[in-house]
Amino acid sequence: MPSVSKRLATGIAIVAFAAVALAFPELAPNPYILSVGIVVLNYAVLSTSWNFVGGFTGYISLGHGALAGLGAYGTGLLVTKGGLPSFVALAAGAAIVAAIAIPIGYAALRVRGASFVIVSIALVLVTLLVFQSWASFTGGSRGLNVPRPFPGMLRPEHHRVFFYLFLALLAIALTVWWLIDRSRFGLGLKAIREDEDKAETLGTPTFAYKLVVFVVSAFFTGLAGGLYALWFGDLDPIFQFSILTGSYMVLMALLGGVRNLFGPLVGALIVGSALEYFKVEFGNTPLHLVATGVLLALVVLFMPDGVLPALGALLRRLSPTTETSIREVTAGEVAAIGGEPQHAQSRNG
Amino acid sequence: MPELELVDVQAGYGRAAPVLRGLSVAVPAGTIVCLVGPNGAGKSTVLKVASGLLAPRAGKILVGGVDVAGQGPQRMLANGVAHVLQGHSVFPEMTVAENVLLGAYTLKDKAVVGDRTEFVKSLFPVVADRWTSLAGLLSGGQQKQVEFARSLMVDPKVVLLDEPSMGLDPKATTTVFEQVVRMRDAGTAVLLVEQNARRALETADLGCVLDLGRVHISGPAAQLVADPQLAELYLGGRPAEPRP
Amino acid sequence: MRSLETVELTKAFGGNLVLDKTTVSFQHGKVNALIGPNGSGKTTFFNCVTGLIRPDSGRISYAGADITRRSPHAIARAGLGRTFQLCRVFPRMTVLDNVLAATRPRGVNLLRGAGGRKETDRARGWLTKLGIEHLAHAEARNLSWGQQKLLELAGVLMSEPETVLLDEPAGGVNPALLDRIGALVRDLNAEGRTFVIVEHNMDLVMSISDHIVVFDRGRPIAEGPPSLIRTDERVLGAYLGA
Amino acid sequence: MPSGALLFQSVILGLLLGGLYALLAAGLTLYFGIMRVVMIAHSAFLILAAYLAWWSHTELGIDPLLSMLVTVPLFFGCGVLLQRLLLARLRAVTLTMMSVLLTFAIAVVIEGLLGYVFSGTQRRIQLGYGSASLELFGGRIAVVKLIAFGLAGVALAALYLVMKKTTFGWALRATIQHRDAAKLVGIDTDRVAGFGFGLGLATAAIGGTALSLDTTIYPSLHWHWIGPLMAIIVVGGLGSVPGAAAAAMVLGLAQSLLQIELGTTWAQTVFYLALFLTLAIRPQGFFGGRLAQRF
Amino acid sequence: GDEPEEANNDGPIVVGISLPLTGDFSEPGKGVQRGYEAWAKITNDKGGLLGRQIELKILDDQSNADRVVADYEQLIGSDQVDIVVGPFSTRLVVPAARVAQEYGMLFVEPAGAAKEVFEQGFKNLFYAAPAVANDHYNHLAEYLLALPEGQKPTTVAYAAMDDPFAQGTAYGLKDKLEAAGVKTVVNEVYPPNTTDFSSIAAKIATSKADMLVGGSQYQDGVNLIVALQQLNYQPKLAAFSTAPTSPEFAAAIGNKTEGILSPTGYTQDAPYESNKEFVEKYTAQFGSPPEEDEANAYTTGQVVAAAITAAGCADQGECQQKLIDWVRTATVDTVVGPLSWDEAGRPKGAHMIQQWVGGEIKIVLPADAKESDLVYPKPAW
Ligand SMILES: Nc1ncnc2c1ncn2[C@@H]1O[C@H](COP(=O)(O)OP(=O)(O)OP(=O)(O)O)[C@@H](O)[C@H]1O
Ligand SMILES: Nc1ncnc2c1ncn2[C@@H]1O[C@H](COP(=O)(O)OP(=O)(O)OP(=O)(O)O)[C@@H](O)[C@H]1O
Ligand SMILES: CC(C)C[C@H](N)C(=O)O
Ligand SMILES: [Mg+2]
Ligand SMILES: [Mg+2]
Repeated sequence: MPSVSKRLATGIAIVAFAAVALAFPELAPNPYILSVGIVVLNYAVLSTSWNFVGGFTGYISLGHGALAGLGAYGTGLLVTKGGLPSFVALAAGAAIVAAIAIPIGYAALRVRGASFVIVSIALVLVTLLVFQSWASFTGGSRGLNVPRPFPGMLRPEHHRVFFYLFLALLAIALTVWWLIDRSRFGLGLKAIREDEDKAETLGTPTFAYKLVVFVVSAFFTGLAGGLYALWFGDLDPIFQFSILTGSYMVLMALLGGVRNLFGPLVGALIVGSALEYFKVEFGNTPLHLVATGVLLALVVLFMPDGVLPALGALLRRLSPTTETSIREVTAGEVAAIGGEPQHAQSRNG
Repeated sequence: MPELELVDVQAGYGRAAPVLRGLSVAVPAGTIVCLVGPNGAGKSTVLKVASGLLAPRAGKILVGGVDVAGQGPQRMLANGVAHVLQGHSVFPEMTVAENVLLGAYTLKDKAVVGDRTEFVKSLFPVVADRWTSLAGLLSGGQQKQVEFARSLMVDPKVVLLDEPSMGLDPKATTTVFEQVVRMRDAGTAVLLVEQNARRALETADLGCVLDLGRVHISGPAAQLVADPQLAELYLGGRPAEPRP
Repeated sequence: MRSLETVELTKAFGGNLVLDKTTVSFQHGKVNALIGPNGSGKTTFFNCVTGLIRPDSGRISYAGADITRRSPHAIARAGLGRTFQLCRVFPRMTVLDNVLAATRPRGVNLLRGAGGRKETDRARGWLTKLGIEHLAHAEARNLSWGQQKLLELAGVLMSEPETVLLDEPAGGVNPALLDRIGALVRDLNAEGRTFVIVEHNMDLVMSISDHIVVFDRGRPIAEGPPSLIRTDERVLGAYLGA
Repeated sequence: MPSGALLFQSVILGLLLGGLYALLAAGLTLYFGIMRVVMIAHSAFLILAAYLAWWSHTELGIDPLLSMLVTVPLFFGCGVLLQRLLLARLRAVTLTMMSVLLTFAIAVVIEGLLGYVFSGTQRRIQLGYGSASLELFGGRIAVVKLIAFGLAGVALAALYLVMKKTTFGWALRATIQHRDAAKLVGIDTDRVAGFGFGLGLATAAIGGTALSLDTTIYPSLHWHWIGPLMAIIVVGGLGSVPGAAAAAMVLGLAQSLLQIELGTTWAQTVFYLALFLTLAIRPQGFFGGRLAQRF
Repeated sequence: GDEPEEANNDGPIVVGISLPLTGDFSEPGKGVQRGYEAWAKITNDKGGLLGRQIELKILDDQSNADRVVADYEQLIGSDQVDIVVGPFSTRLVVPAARVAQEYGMLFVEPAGAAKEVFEQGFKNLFYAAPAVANDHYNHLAEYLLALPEGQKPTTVAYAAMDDPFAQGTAYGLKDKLEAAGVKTVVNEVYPPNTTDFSSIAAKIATSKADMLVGGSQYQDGVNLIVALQQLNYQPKLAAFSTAPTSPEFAAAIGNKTEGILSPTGYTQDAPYESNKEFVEKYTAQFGSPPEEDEANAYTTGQVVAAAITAAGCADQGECQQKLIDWVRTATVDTVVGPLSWDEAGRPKGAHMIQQWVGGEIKIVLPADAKESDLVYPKPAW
């Protein structure tokens, strides 16, 4: 039960973020900064989508990169080969990814923990192989070029449009996550995260729950991938189906805090900007990899629950009022309470 | 001088409020001290502190008169303090054999290990019968038996037993209590935590009732069993009727 | 009327025959106990009944319906709730959420908000009855052994199963509380709940159960009211010990 | 229909490759099956060792095999430190999950540093005997591949003996399965866990050297290896060294034979097919090993 | 403020480039970098262009198509460079060219040889080298098909990286030979990140093909050759794209280079006078004579320079269109000879064929440019 002050704080934060986000295209000094903004938003959508599975069920997937890649290629191929209008293709592409996610989830969600991680990694590598080898259909290592949805539009304008598109997508993803989070469905998913067998014996159809949420996650991931394809235009299997993509999603979600609605977003803002910064900073060296790695390691070691929870804990330590909501009672008191609950209520002071 | 003595021990977990608030117990050699108390009173915590699994925040832990507070489990074992955990602490993916023999990890003398192995096999049939199967696949009670057997592989000066009879069937329970008595008679200092409180107190020499991390009352075990208030709050319903 | 019954239920692990053509039945609306030596197959029996492990052969039926190959959640929804011998709580949820997670949403309710006022009060009610209400906001993994045992009991009661299977509910629980748990079981039974209790604490078993089944090596060797069981030769030999 | 000569040659290559896979997978099995750590960085260390071998050959002109005299102890040390300083800090409950991310981070750092120091350029050791080969019933066995195979065999055997026959092996398994209980029987859990990790990395040093004899290396090459290796240890049954070895041999052979019909890329998918099949049919793996779903 | 301030016009001309300095293409990438640097230095020593100095702004894209786009985005959008020129290799050139196009910038590039480059409908792209990938082997094809029946190779094995350029070269030759009835016995495609060539080699070796054609960039070529040596395969003729012209090539395959063929757009002893200057000043600057990649970059610079001088401007905005229009119709004298382009930006020249003869790589085709006779069949490796 979040305290009033906490609610207020969150509210303000949301409004502030929304305002800045909406104004960003105007504030951005040049198209490049705007494009960076788009990349960061894309990360935010991706890691939020990832968090449907990772956050609720605790299944860590390093393979969501593959789903994004499928979304991208799906959209791209539907436009180039299927001749669909760009945004119809986007929707269709995401739908297809969701459909594909059903068998994938059916196979992968049967195993837990590390085995699942391995399967998810395998998913990326296998899709990479397929899209590299099946050149006749996918264009192989030469990549696939996705025609512009707004032909002739100059680049800065093009960026502005897509910035708002990504923003909208983010909003939708967050809303859905929030809905599930507060729902009984969500509670069931969290139970799975804690102890799957136990949840099962309490009557939760765990497999169905996992599968549903996995498909939802895949759908949003696919959308993000597809939108990226429309924006970026050039798809290359090596980068579409890379473990790094999936790992960035995990990193961001973890950094922000997987149990928080805005965790992945916060993570994306930090990591995304960091990545860009490292790129500019050590442009000519692979040190940006080192920096990323170190960042991830630090998070895992010192903030395993993420930034937001860490902040929360800090606040709680500063304000002793909320300290130990756990009363201590002797056997005597327990015995006394035992009979009539109403005492118990009155004792809650 | 008691073999094991805790003096004004304060202890707790992480940053949370203390669980033990200035608790003192003494366990003389050749004595069974029985620790009873409600769930969450801090009994297991006492044992963890005594065996070095949990460092006390304050207070003394004397083994043979020497303050060993803050030493880790390994040093404690070297000091002659052995601890059998509550719940289930077998090595699930190792065979019963490996589990039992690991009990003698610190023993170098092959002959001794051999004898002890035979002894525990004879005590607990399941150990002998399931010698080569993975401990994790045994039933709850069988696992407890294996654990207890493991603890019998060494003979320490002080034994800390955390509810050794939990989940055991009556026969095994009897065996366990017999062994506890045997240890005592062999001069070992035994600190016994039990929720099977009456039976435990009947076996023990001294009793000690713990509540909210403090000693509520302590004294000769027999005396505590007889106490009606204790019965109501800590030992359960009717005072013990002598069993057939 | 028969509530839970098995016919020739068989389960072997490797060479080790754990349930051997077990044919037993537990009485509806009664407090049944299932006792037997360590390793006699009680927990395995529960695992088979609740669908956590598949029996090799044999049939399980509940309230007339065959539930042999159903999935655990389906069985739970059919009205069988259980606890675990080695407690299984949701470690990183608060005690209160642990209990709330046991409420069983259906259909559209799935997307409705969790933990409504009514539910929360019911949950606290159970915690109070079991003497751990003061821990409502503690994380479950920080509870002591016995406290976790009690929490698990609260969970299964919250889910209001028609039949409750308890695997050693007394293990590690303070005797003073046991009397209360005993009374609680009796009350719930009076309200019409059926119980099947696996327990080694004979005082408890004998004082609360109407019907006792005794297992040995995966076979029922005796059935009947406490009075009979207490004096049954085979039971004394195999389990209680003279 | 491929010619007999081609089939035979492919079988030879497959077995040689399988041997290398076996060694590399063995290390992973150790961390994963026994220590519950998903060591994504294993193949990164592999590449690191390969680079060190390459470097000592090109810069110091010594035979890559000799570099093991340094790299093996060095990696053992690294392993101990890694475990003691980093992995030891992870909460036991979330160990498996978090170790994925932590070791992933390590892998990326190594990749980055390799790129920084040696640049992204592909490197290859130029050995006098690099293109030498022996004739065997018309088939050809490259000397370097044979050496790699030998190394793998020896290292595997050694590892197996240590784990199964020494008290260290016992202590390690005990430590992982119930740390407190292990402490209470007198095991120095920190030291043991550290050594366990060191052992794993030592195999990476040997594997890397073997690798460097006959392939090009570049910093991001480890991604190319981790996938098949992961698949192998699952198919082999997590935690079973012999299982991993067997699976490696079978899959290596399969890959090499499939390449005849399918070509290099499609052939690699055999690993993932095997992986998915295993999890569908026998999650605990085909060659012993248990409880795959559990951790 | 997107439009450049007036100050720009007498400050240096900033030329923005993204290059694969790390990753798959790092070797040739660095070559291209040297070429650009040589061009900037040589031009500046002669007083720069329009009285302005040339200043290179080089970013590293790690051979990564995503990064290359971000880089040009940054160069044009953020750093406001006046001119952009291309990276190395078709795979990066295509996305890069699109960014330039959408900012309306001229895009001359040193290494986008594959036909795909010219099928994207770019209006701003020009490939600054003599010929597109598919024509690289034209002279070799003519030579082989002219051989008397007995000698003409009858079976050929092809192995090409799945890369537009590498495949382009190999398949250009394949089409011509197959058309003339030369049998293809092996045709393998491998992804760029392949390191283990033993199974491909096994196929080629057991096929006993007379001739081997490798569509390679660099390392893949080396690896394939070593793998073939391990299997003791001895073809009558072996040709590889780009790899053999690389400085490290000989050592990498144990100096068993004798007779290996490779197409090239450039030779140090080319007669064009700008080339003499280039070779000598480059050698002075870097200590060793330039190879093809360096030359391609230098050529690119020459083309841009010519355009700037002709158009009399060099900054973003409408000037770029002037530059494009000029290049479209121009013929520019470069170190690889006079270059002109069709509407898609294709150069209209042809490549030469080089061969390792007596430990050196020499032009052997076409006859009029040859420095030595083609050795056929090739000696064992
Ligand atoms: N790991 C832990 N972190 C935080 N608090 C803990 C932890 N373990 C136990 N506690 C708290 O410390 C108190 C004492 O725990 P302890 O296990 O010593 O009780 P106990 O007397 O052994 O109870 P039981 O009879 O149920 O075993 C309990 O209130 C429990 O909530
Ligand atoms: N997963 C398993 N694999 C192999 N054997 C098993 C497995 N589970 C249980 N067993 C064996 O089945 C037998 C019965 O175990 P079970 O847990 O049912 O006994 P129990 O009656 O519950 O005993 P307890 O009173 O100690 O809980 C034991 O011998 C045990 O070793
Ligand atoms: C001739 C080469 C410089 C061409 C370049 N390798 C390409 O991929 O197009
Ligand atoms: Mg306890
Ligand atoms: Mg049991």
